[in-house]
Amino acid sequence: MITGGLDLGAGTVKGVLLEDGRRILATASLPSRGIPVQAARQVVDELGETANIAPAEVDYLCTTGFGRYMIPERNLQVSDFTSSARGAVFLFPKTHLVVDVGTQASRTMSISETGKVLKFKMNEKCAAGAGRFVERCSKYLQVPLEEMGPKALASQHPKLISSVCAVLAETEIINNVAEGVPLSDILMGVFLSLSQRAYSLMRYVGIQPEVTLVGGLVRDVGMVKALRDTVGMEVNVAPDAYYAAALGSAILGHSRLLKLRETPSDTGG
Amino acid sequence: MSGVVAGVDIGSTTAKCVVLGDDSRILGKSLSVVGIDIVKDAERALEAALADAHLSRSDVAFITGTGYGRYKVYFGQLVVTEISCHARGASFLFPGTRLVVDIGGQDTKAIRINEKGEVVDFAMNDKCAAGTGRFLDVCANALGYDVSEIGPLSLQARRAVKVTSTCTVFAESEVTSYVSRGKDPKDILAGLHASIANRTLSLMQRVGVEPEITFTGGVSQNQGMVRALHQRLGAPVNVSPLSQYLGALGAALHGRERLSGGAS
Amino acid sequence: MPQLLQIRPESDGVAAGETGPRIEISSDFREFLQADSVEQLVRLTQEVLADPTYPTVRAWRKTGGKAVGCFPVYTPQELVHSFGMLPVAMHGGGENLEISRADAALGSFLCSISKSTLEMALTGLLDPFDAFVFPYICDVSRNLEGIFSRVLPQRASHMLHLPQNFTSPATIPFLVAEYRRLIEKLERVAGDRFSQENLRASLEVFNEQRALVDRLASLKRDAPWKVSLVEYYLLLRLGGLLPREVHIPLLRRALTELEARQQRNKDAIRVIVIGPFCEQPTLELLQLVEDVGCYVVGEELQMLHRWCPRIEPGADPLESLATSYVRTPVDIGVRSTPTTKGAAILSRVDDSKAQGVVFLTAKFCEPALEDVVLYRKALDRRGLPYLHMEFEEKSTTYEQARLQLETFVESILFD
Amino acid sequence: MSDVASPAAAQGGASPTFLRDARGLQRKLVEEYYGRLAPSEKPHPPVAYMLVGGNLTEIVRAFGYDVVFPEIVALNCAIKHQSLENILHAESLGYGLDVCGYVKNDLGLQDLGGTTSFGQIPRPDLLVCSFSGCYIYVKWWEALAESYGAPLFMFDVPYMREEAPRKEDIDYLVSQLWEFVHLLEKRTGRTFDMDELKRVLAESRRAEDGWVEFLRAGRFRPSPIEAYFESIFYMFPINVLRGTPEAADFYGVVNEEVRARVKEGNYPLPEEKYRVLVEGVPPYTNYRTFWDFFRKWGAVSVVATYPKVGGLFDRGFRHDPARPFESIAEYSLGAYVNQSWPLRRQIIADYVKEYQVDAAVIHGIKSCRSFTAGQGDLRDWLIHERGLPTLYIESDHQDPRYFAPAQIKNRMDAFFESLEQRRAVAAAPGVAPA
Ligand SMILES: Nc1ncnc2c1ncn2[C@@H]1O[C@H](COP(=O)(O)OP(=O)(O)O)[C@@H](O)[C@H]1O
Ligand SMILES: Nc1ncnc2c1ncn2[C@@H]1O[C@H](COP(=O)(O)OP(=O)(O)O)[C@@H](O)[C@H]1O
Ligand code: SF4
Ligand code: SF4
Ligand code: SF4
Repeated sequence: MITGGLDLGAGTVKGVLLEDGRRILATASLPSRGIPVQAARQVVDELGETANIAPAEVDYLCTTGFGRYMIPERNLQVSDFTSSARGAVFLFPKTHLVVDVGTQASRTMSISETGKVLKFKMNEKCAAGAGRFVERCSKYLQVPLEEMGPKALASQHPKLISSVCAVLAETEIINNVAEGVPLSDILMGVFLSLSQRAYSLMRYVGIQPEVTLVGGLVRDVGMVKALRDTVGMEVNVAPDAYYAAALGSAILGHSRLLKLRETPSDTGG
Repeated sequence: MSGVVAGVDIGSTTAKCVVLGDDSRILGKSLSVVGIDIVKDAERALEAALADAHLSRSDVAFITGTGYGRYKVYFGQLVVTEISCHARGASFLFPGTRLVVDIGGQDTKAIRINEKGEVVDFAMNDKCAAGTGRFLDVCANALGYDVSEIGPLSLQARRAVKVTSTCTVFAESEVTSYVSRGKDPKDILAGLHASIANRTLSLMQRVGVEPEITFTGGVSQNQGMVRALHQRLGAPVNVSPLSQYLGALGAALHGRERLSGGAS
Repeated sequence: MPQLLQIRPESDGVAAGETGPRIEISSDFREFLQADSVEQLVRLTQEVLADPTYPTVRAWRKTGGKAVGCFPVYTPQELVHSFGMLPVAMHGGGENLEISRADAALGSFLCSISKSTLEMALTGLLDPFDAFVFPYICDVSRNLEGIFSRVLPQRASHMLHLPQNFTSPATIPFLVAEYRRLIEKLERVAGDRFSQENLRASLEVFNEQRALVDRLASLKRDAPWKVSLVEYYLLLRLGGLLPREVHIPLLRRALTELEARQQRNKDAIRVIVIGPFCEQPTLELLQLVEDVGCYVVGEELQMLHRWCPRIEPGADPLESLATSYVRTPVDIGVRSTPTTKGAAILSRVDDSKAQGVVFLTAKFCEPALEDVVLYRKALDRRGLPYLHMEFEEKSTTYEQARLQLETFVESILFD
Repeated sequence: MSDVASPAAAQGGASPTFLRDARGLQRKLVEEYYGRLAPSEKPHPPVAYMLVGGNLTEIVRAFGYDVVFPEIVALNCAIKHQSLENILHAESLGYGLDVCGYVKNDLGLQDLGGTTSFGQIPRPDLLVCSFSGCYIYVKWWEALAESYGAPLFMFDVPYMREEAPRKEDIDYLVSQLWEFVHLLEKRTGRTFDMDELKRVLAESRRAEDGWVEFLRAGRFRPSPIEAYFESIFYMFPINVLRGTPEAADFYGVVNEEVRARVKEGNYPLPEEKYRVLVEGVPPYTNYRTFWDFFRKWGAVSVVATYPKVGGLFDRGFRHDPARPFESIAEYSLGAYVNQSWPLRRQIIADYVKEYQVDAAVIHGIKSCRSFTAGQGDLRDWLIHERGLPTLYIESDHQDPRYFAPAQIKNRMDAFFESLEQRRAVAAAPGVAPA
């Protein structure tokens, strides 16, 4: 049985092909550039090529992310929280708390052993709390995105950002630069501010090990370190955690498909 | 002693400089983007304006700094807030001005002035950067346009989309969600402009709306905004190609007064 | 199920500042009385709500009647009614009203209902009213009255102090005296003297309305598939816009029709919605809650008509009215109930057999926000799922709301 | 406008001078107070939590209680830059961004164990909620009642909408006071001693006289005191220690020094350029910075509304041993925010006249609706109906995240710049501006 999971995020579209709910056959991602449907088609093609599987061979397609309703061919759509939680448990079965930091939103949820979401919370308005902020800082400070994290690790005295608004936070950062604060301290300050915001969401749902970080920021060593320091405990990370939501939706698709095959009368979601 | 004065306006987004001759004629001006080294940016703004005026530093008798980065204009002799400067600049260009609306990169101001160009009352956007130039920049970016294009495009809208959130941070997702629902970018732009106009009006009402109204700051270069304000007010607003320089111009004028020992 | 609003994941907008057409209603309200189905009644209500010029109040004035705006929650509308004036529920400006002046007068970090109410005052939309009553339910409502007294000096406005000491024997006599302060003003507005007899009659009218409202709420609780939340809400909302004598027969007829409705019971989870006791969510949001797979079997909407079950007129109707407030069992955020919050939420969950709680609090509504924390504690102890979201009178995007509501439903449904 | 050349002038010169002995004495009183509350081996008097507005300090004191004011604990935390941690903790408990910073600071602090850098805050044995002027008081005390299980006495104080209270208000309050006394008798096992209450009231009255004398010093030209910035320090005894001889004596010392200041010509600023009225709760987290923004322009706060949150003593009210319960009832009605907007406007108008005010600065608090909702309208009224230049700025009393120094400074600079300009023009009518 082959199920596909597509995560149509605000910044990137990610896809996963899964065999029998267990084995990852392929992953792919592309920036969505405001037109996630197009990117999604390309992601699907790429997945097929990598795994050498024709579209017709995919038994069930489950979508997630803010564009989850945009794909007419989908069999089911689930919310980002539900899918990331499943993905996280697949990667780290002892996960109890998932932190998902993506382009525009930070989310956190506490989950049961099976990956069922118990409590969840996302960043409210007025927060420089997610990936886009890191991207903008990268532009401003003229440090490529990939280098932000590694550079931040050298920080001795991170300079925290106090402003709650991303726009005003940028001004604050520029001020810090003008005042001669070392770049690494500014960068680490950015990640620490992000993790502190995530931390307050985490405290809202209740902190319990193991904690797993998923979403785009998992690729950033600076964010990972900052989160570990802020929470004061180990945080699971893995390369595939970048695809957690897509992965989770493929898993959910798989279990849905199993159920459907048991009770063929049900036409499904 | 030469009577050449200069005003340097270091905003959150751009640095402007105006060099003014004895007869209050503009001899030179410059506009540049503010980067992370504000002190240098200020220097450069002055140099560029001087080059434009074919003058050198020693020709300038008095320099006034204004704008958000005014304390970084180390080479100046005076600092004045951009509120006083926009007021002065606006009433210099349009002597009948009673209300100045300045929409810049990061804030919006409404300034009520008297017939002498003095500030009587003013209000600024509080708590956040919502509905400012930055907001338009982000929206333009999200739609794949340059800021200079969005105003004219918005004028071609047929049915403006209703936009309530003018939060800069969430503008992008709001705009993309409209695009993904198949809305015409022109209609989205018209909606964005209308919602900023509404926010601006609320600020203007804080100090009292009284003609003539002069629109200053970088966003006054945006025809869509000019029209949206006009429509919301039901009255025309003064704009000039110099609008973005009014802060710097005002600063120079304040400097001129100080130089001549006038009331400042 | 009749589809009232055609909502896609996101609703379509109109240009800022644009409001719906002005609606004219006849002075005998025949448009309502002639509506031949619940759907039609509800659609008409929706149209009336889209017109911020208070069409029903204008209709009432056509025959020379006076109208008094009543801010939620505990305003004694019966007193207004006893003078033969129309008590009208002031529930803010809705989605189409642009706020441009009220922000400046009130401040930025305040709930929308306070801003839109003031905006309406400043822009002449409250002209059809002769007076306003604001209860001390929170500091915002209280201060709003102080601004009204300045910006609308030609109209009477009154701030009613609502006692928070519910155990002192002195409270009821004080509240009676407090009502008399209001009566002094109402007498001036009405040009008439207060009459116990009239108040007694008014209490009975309101009792009848309350009984019907209660029947509707029971229907929503016991057979939520028979009436959608939006229909339910609009039927209640209408009760604050029409003369009670008109609303009562309408509601009675609607109930008969709804109770007889044949409708399939969907596989949805039963939730109660806590928090919108003052400012009201948009229709889209209400519909969204049920669209994602919930049945709302208990809520705090339109509390102005529902804060007590019944008031026996008794020998002294004024005292009965005061007693009803002091002894009312309703436990919402704008009433002091120390140490019983947890028990209250759990008993509401039990009474309605709810599977979860959705806290839907108005943005910046501090009383509601503070209660959520205490409620949460009790729900956590019981292991009951809940979701907290904030809303505003005016919103155009529901993506975040949809995401959270869907997750909530999925978290209960999926295993 | 300010000259770049003299940065010292831009900063307003040296740091503010405080009343020398009084400031020291105040520190000592605060220290002793928190020291006394700290847990110790000795049996401790019971503790009553109380709110500043309309508080019943005298009565509980007559029963031997120690009094804790969480509002004041919170403001002390904020001044010492300890509020943010507590606020963040409260937010993680579920308190929203828009909940009053005092409430969040206090509930966060309590949940973290109640330890501050100035002492350990004891748990309450009794919660007295004087519902006077702020609805959030009710919510706050509900939360405390829930977490401590301590009994709560709800003292319901009618909102003031008319100049004078009506008889029914006083009757209601007095009967609640008697109920309170009975509750205290039951809890302490002591019988109520009217003479003791009268003694306490007499001390209160003495402190009130002294406090008012201090406040009214702002009427001098130039003013020997900063009625807003300095009052913050001298409010502690009048609110927390009222009814003790220490409080009363304290104001004796304060006023002695004020008189000395006048004699020596030792004013808060070398030159008093603007006499300012300040309305609203201070931004405690940054209040020195805020003060400097005034000093830079030669602006002296000669009168302020905030020091009146604990009572409008300067408008003539006094606790009165001859009418113990009635005067306590009247006191509880007199919290500044328990006055309706028309009354608040009147008070401000009177101040403007009495204190010869040149301009008003309103500081709005994002998380305090009681004080803030309607301050924009007040601004409008002052400017348009009273012709008083007025500045409105906004931040928070507890949450440093909402204090944006550059923005606030920009506004203050522009405001005083415009005053300066207008004044210069008025003084030199011959000079025509460009
Ligand atoms: N190589 C990388 N290094 C650092 N950060 C990255 C990298 N790749 C992506 N990111 C961060 O991840 C974010 C995108 O996260 P993602 O989970 O894909 O978002 P969404 O699903 O919301 O579109 C970007 O905004 C960026 O900040
Ligand atoms: N040609 C143009 N068309 C439309 N908008 C413009 C144009 N030029 C500048 N702007 C707008 O003006 C803003 C900058 O305004 P400005 O007054 O220079 O800001 P500040 O003084 O705060 O730096 C930019 O954010 C941009 O949105
Ligand atoms: S612009 Fe900044 S402060 Fe304003 S709403 Fe958006 S994030 Fe918040
Ligand atoms: S919505 Fe909340 S804060 Fe606003 S007036 Fe109503 S009760 Fe008060
Ligand atoms: S008056 Fe304001 S600051 Fe004081 S407790 Fe009430 S809401 Fe908080």
